[in-house]
Amino acid sequence: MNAGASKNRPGATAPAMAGPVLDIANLSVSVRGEDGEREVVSNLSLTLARGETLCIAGESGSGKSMTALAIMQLLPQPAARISSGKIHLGDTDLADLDERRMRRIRGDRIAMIFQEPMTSLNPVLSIGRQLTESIEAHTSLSPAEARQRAIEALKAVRISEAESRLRQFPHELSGGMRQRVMIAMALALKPDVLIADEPTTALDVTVQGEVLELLRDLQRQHGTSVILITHDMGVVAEMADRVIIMRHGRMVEEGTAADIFARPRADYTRELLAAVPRIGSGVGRQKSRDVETATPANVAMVKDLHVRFDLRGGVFGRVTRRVHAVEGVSFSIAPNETLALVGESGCGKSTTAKALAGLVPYSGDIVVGGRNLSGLGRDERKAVRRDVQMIFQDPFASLDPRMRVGDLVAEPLVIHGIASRQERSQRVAALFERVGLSADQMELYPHEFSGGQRQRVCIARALALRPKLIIADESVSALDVSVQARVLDLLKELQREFGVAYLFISHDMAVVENISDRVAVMYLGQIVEMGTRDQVFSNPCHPYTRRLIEAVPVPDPARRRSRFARLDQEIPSATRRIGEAPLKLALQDIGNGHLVAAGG
Amino acid sequence: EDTVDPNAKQGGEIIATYKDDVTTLDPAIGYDWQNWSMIKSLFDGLMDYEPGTTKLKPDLAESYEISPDGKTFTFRLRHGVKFHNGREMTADDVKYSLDRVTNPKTQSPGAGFFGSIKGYDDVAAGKADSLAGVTVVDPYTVKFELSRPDATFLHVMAINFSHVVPKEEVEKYGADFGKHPVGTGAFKLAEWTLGQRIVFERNPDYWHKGLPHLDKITFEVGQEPIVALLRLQKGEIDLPLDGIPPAKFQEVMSDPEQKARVVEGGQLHTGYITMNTTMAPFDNVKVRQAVNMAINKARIIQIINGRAVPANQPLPPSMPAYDKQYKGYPYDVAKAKALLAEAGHPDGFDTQLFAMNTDPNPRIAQAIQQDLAAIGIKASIQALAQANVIAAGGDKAGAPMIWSGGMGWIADFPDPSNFYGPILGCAGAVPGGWNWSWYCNKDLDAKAAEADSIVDPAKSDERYKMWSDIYAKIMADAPWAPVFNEQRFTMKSARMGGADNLYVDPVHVPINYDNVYVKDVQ
Amino acid sequence: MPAKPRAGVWRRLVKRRLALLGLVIVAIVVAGAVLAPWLTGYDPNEQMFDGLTIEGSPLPPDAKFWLGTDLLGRDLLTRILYGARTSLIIGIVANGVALFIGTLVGVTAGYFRGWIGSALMRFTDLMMAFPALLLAICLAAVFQPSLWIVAMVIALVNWVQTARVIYTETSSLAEREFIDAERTIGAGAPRILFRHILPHLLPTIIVWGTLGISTTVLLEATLSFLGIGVQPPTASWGNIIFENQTYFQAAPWLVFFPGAAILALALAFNLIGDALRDILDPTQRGRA
Amino acid sequence: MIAYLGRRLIQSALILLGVSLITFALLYLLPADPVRQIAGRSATPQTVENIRQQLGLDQPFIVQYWHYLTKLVSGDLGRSYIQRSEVTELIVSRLPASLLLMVGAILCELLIGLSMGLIAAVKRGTATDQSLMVASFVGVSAPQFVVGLLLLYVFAVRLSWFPIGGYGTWRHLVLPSLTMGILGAGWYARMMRSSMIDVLRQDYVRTARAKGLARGAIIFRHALPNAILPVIAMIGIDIGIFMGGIVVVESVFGWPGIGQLAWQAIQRVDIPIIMGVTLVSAFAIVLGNLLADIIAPFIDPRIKLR
Ligand SMILES: Nc1ncnc2c1ncn2[C@@H]1O[C@H](COP(=O)(O)OP(=O)(O)OP(=O)(O)O)[C@@H](O)[C@H]1O
Ligand SMILES: Nc1ncnc2c1ncn2[C@@H]1O[C@H](COP(=O)(O)OP(=O)(O)OP(=O)(O)O)[C@@H](O)[C@H]1O
Ligand SMILES: [Mg+2]
Ligand SMILES: [Mg+2]
Repeated sequence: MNAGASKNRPGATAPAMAGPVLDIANLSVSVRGEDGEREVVSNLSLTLARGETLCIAGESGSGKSMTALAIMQLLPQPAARISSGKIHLGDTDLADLDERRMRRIRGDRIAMIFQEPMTSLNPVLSIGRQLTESIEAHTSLSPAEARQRAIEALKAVRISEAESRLRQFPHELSGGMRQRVMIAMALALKPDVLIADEPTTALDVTVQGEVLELLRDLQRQHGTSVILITHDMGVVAEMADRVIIMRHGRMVEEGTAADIFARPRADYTRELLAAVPRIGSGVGRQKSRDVETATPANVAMVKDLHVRFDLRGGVFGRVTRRVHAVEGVSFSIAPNETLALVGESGCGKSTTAKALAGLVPYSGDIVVGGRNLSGLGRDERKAVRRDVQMIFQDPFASLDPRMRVGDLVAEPLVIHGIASRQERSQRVAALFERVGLSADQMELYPHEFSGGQRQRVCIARALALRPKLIIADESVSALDVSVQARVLDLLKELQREFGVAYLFISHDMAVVENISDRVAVMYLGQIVEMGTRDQVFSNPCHPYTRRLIEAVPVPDPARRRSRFARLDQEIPSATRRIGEAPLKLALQDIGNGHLVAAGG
Repeated sequence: EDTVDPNAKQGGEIIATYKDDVTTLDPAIGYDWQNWSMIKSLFDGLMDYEPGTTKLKPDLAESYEISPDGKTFTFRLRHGVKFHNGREMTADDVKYSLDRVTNPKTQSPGAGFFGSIKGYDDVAAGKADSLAGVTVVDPYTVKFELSRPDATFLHVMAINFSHVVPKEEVEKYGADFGKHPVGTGAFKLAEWTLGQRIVFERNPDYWHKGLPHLDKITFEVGQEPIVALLRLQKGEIDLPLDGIPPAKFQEVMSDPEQKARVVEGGQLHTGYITMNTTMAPFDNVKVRQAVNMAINKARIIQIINGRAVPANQPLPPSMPAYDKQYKGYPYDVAKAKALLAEAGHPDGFDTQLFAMNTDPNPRIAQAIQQDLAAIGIKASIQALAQANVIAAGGDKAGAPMIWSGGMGWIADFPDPSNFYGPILGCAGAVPGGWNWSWYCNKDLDAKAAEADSIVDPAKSDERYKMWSDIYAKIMADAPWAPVFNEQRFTMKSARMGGADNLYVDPVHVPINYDNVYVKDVQ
Repeated sequence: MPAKPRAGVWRRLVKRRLALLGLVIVAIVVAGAVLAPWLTGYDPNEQMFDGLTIEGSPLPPDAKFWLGTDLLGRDLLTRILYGARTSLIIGIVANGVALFIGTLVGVTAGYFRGWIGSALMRFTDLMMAFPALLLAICLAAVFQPSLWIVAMVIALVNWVQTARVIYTETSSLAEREFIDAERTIGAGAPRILFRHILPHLLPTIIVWGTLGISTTVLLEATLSFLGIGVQPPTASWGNIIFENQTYFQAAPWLVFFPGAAILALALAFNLIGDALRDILDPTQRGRA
Repeated sequence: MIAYLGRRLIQSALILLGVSLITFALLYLLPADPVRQIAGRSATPQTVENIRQQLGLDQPFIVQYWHYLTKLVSGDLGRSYIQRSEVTELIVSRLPASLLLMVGAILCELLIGLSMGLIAAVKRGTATDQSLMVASFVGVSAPQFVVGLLLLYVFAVRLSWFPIGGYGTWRHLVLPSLTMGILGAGWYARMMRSSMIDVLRQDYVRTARAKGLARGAIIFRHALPNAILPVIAMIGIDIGIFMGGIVVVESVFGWPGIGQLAWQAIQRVDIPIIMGVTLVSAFAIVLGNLLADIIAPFIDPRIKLR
């Protein structure tokens, strides 16, 4: 315990302690699939020193998780197995330990945190139960002592009212808190090694900062060695002592964090780093264009948009509560312009988009191409609909898995009765080429594509109708950085070419800075700040905006922060009792159309 | 005073089983196989039969007189007969019981039996509460005046519906009297757990000294016949009262030890096929005769393991007026075909045969179907729940042919007239009636009325002769094809004692509880 | 390249040992039903004189009557073969109708929320609250039973579960993002229902279809057992047992053979249905 | 919770109302005439008419139904046409037997089904798994009356382990419960298996393993409660299936429950009893579903009664 306590951080100094805690030599993991065995981790060797943080980064599917699971001996059975190699924890080789002895090591000497805090905790057991059971499994503490230890662990991860939390269930906690509980669980027994597999990917930026901060703190206190798996180079820069870059199951580069970022040796590493979006390096357009309020030239105008979801209750199923998902949002989008809508999870971004796309009932005005949607008949609305298309977050979920992609892309044309069959397939082929797919891929099904390719299919489909506005709801969030960069480029290109306007929804400030002309920051269903990209990023006026920007980890170890901005409280809920409408924020123009909510 | 079996031992308990739950023990209502003789053991009527026979004898009545015109019956009641509640039964109770059973509010299925009593129509129509024809002369004398001479009246005074009930208990329990029966009978009800068991206890104050022999009878209900038989074989029960299940019959009869415990007897039952005489082609007597000749009765009896005798007339052999000389229609396929051809159906025709859907009736119907097919009649079978068959039969255009099994006629009392009125007379040939062949012969109705006005017991042979003629005439018209008369096979445990005919009592169906006993009591 | 969806379902089905067993059984039953007249020399309804003992007991299996005779002296094998026709017809027709009603109700209620949907689902709940067999008995009593009526009665009783399952699935499908995506390109309800929702329901429908056949065959047998099934002398496996059930001790073959037939057919359809469920489940795709 | 219960109760009442209406209509349409059943074969047309009037069966459908409803509200199910006693009394006297049988059956199917499913899931892919699943298929595919007769023959007649029929001790209960339970056990085994396999794939099971918990703790504490949820929901539905199965099983074993009562009543068009039994069954089904829904949040705290 005192081993790492004295160590200085931050600092990329190599760990001083002799002898690695964990020593992996020539590890190979293979998976049995329909077409035989396939190596997903090949010949991987690494060491982990005491008190060190080792980051494993790399694109999706590169074998990061498999490595972690191999160390834990938790490879998915019976598909995957360690085909060769040794994993030494101290003197024991984990690779050929029997299950019973391994069980004693898991949790006690090596602990692991998983990516999804929502699903990694057992929904039907209380927090207390889940914490104490691992303590009881590995120590001879009495239930009362174990409970005490659990409370300490919760306090250590800075969970308030730790004692009463023991009685709560996972679903009663927010994502960030759940991940903190996971960390508490992992650290309660003070393991030598902590493996964290994408511990913050599922979290909002602000919460991500929290959790990373906490990991660092705890490591400082206990001297635990950490293997941190992530694909976010920002996180790597913030956290790593040493970095391993993986691709296709192989290590392509290893080095200290500073070295990797400053002097990447492998091409792939360079490529990876180049693709990482950075705040302040937005190379999109130099000047933010001036934006007027609603003009007939605007492709879309939203005025005082309200979307509320009724929650029913009571004996007669009357509406008792209401989710005020969108509360009086107004904005307009000019042709050829990109308006970004940012904000934390649940603030109403998607709902706004859906209202615009006609997927949820709303009140207020939506004017597309000069026509107010609410006054139109069915056929007219269908016609107007052509002008607004949408690209969803998850390309896989938004494509009917049972249709060929060619048919999917052609479908909008069919529905709107555009072009003959033959012209259609020509147009679809042209679209495919335009978005960087080959025409013969039209015959394939969505699951036969990679994530980036699928998103291209979605884009092609959205383009089929030549819309004036494309709503991109977290369209690149699910993609790997490199793929993400390529898709963003494609979007920009298409904008130049066709003059489409984008409503670009994202929670990633760095991406937003890259692509947007104007930015609207949403909080609890309302816009708290709106202005050109430069206005918002160089002069964030609303505290919430500021916090969002600050929370983004900077992919540069040299600019590592000693502390992340702390969130003072959980995001309040948009659900309210009937009759308790949320307070309406008034936006003030503080110059050049930079609107900021008063008070904040 | 009739005799009590001198070998009978007093005391002991037995267990008897039934499949169906007992519905009610109210004598004015109960009309089931199960409760018929149970009620007879709980209640008494003015008349009864000698145990095991069809011979009438006075019961609660000590004696009776019939006026020469046959329209007035005077009964002198036995003294000192007590209800189970301790009160003495008097002539008022007799009158009350008859007023009750005929009152429409009682909804008695047997009300119609009392149609010959003066004032019945008024009571039935709800115009009077009391039968004008029944008068209490003194506490021990009751006089009945009839609107017409009725030779069956003494039988009517023996059927359950005329059994005597105490007014105070009826009023106390109201509609639930059937669950709390209080009578004058040999047994009284000790326990009734719905759906499980009914327990009878010996009535120590029974007026007939020396009866009943048993201290207690437990009826367990809800027992499948096959289960009951298995239990009997294991010695768990004494009397499986639904009889030997067909599936087991062979096994039982081939084992001498078991066979020795089986009592066989006749039954006042006839199984027959009705043909709707108002529906073409059965409106043609030749077609009906052809059907009579087409049925292979021996084969059908074989199917039911020989548990019946072939029938050639409506009356069963054990019924007075059964005509032993009558030969009936022979089984003659060729002749039947010829008759059909004569009737204009050389190639037969399509029709329907209704039957109840419980074994063995669908099987018998199929055997009949095959026999009919042999002469070209293609009958499709409608095997339905009892209620639906009855509904079809009571509808003039409902059912061309019905196999009566399961709903067939078991006589209410051993008198030839009982096979006529509702099932062959004009009175039954009405919508909802039981004359399913819709056969209505006014001449025969008149003859029947004439026969039944011969009240004098001395002239009963003459009366029976008239009835035999009536049934012979009916057979000439052939509205029915009588198929068989079921034989009863009652199996009992080895400890059961008493004359065999008690176990196949023609009136106390299925057995006479009052007179049987067990041999293993000290 | 992974296999295209549904291409090769048959091949994958045949590869599974249990499913293959099921297919073989079904094939045997179908063949038996179709070829019945050529497979036996007897008429299913002929009550043979030498088919009973003198005492009227049925004959055990022997060289002449391979599976013995029934209580009327008919050849049991012949009746079972012909009975397969009835059981298959009931299984396929009743189940088909039930499946159709269930799918219709389920899809409509699941896709169109609002009062139509809730009215339909309330009605389904109501039907769920009916004790199924009791309802069947009542229905069978109202309509005089014939093969087709029995099939309809069974269908009327059996559509409910299908409706429930389809409803749940449709409503979750309707929430899927790709349906939203369809709406944004202007697709109308018919298109979404027929082009996008129904194809996704197909595996469920197929699986419920096969599983439902076994339920249906059993229900027909039960109705026949209670004496309200297909009318005699038409043979169905259920009424063969019904007619002979009391003889299960004295003549066990009368219950055993048709019972085994019902069990085998139901088992076969269950095995096929289960295998189909695995094969058609998209989440299972790509797994070993 | 209270509001939820209130709403569910109202819903249930409406469902029962619907059930009563449909059944009443069906019975009204029945070709068989109950009056003829009551009146018996010797009745004169006069008697028949009298009885029809007495029972109000000469009234139009709506009036009859209304009368029935108004009495129903005060808990009066009417009197049996044939038995003449209160339907309530008849049902109450037979309900315990049926409930007992149902409890026995549920125990059987849970005990057999869940353990089979659990073992199969844990031993997934092995020969044990396969044979258990084949066994469950056989259970699902076996007609109840055949199973009943077979059990009766083997265990009661041949081996004399259990009584042949009747009601009273626990030994009487075994075979009928088993007969009813085998069907459900097959379903549950299959459901439990797939549900368990699904749960064993979940992240939280991996977490539990990562904590180094023993196998038993993982299976019974972490996986089982999650896997059992769909099964609980099934029990509610099961009650409906039982209510049907009871008719068959009770008649095979001579069990004095409402199944036999219903069957006899149907044979004789004893409408008040048929109505009563249907309503009681529907009530049991509705109640079963309600209970299943109420129990669910205790097992899975995520579920909110709304
Ligand atoms: N249960 C499994 N069965 C078969 N193949 C698997 C299984 N799990 C993972 N794989 C394969 O193993 C390879 C490595 O996967 P792994 O999960 O380690 O990737 P990763 O680097 O963690 O990616 P991500 O960033 O998306 O989590 C991938 O090609 C994946 O398809
Ligand atoms: N159909 C619905 N019924 C009830 N509440 C809903 C519904 N859809 C969304 N909400 C609620 O509305 C609020 C806004 O949701 P929305 O999806 O717009 O958030 P978001 O900003 O897109 O978040 P994320 O980044 O997680 O996608 C949330 O509180 C959400 O729970
Ligand atoms: Mg991973
Ligand atoms: Mg969103």
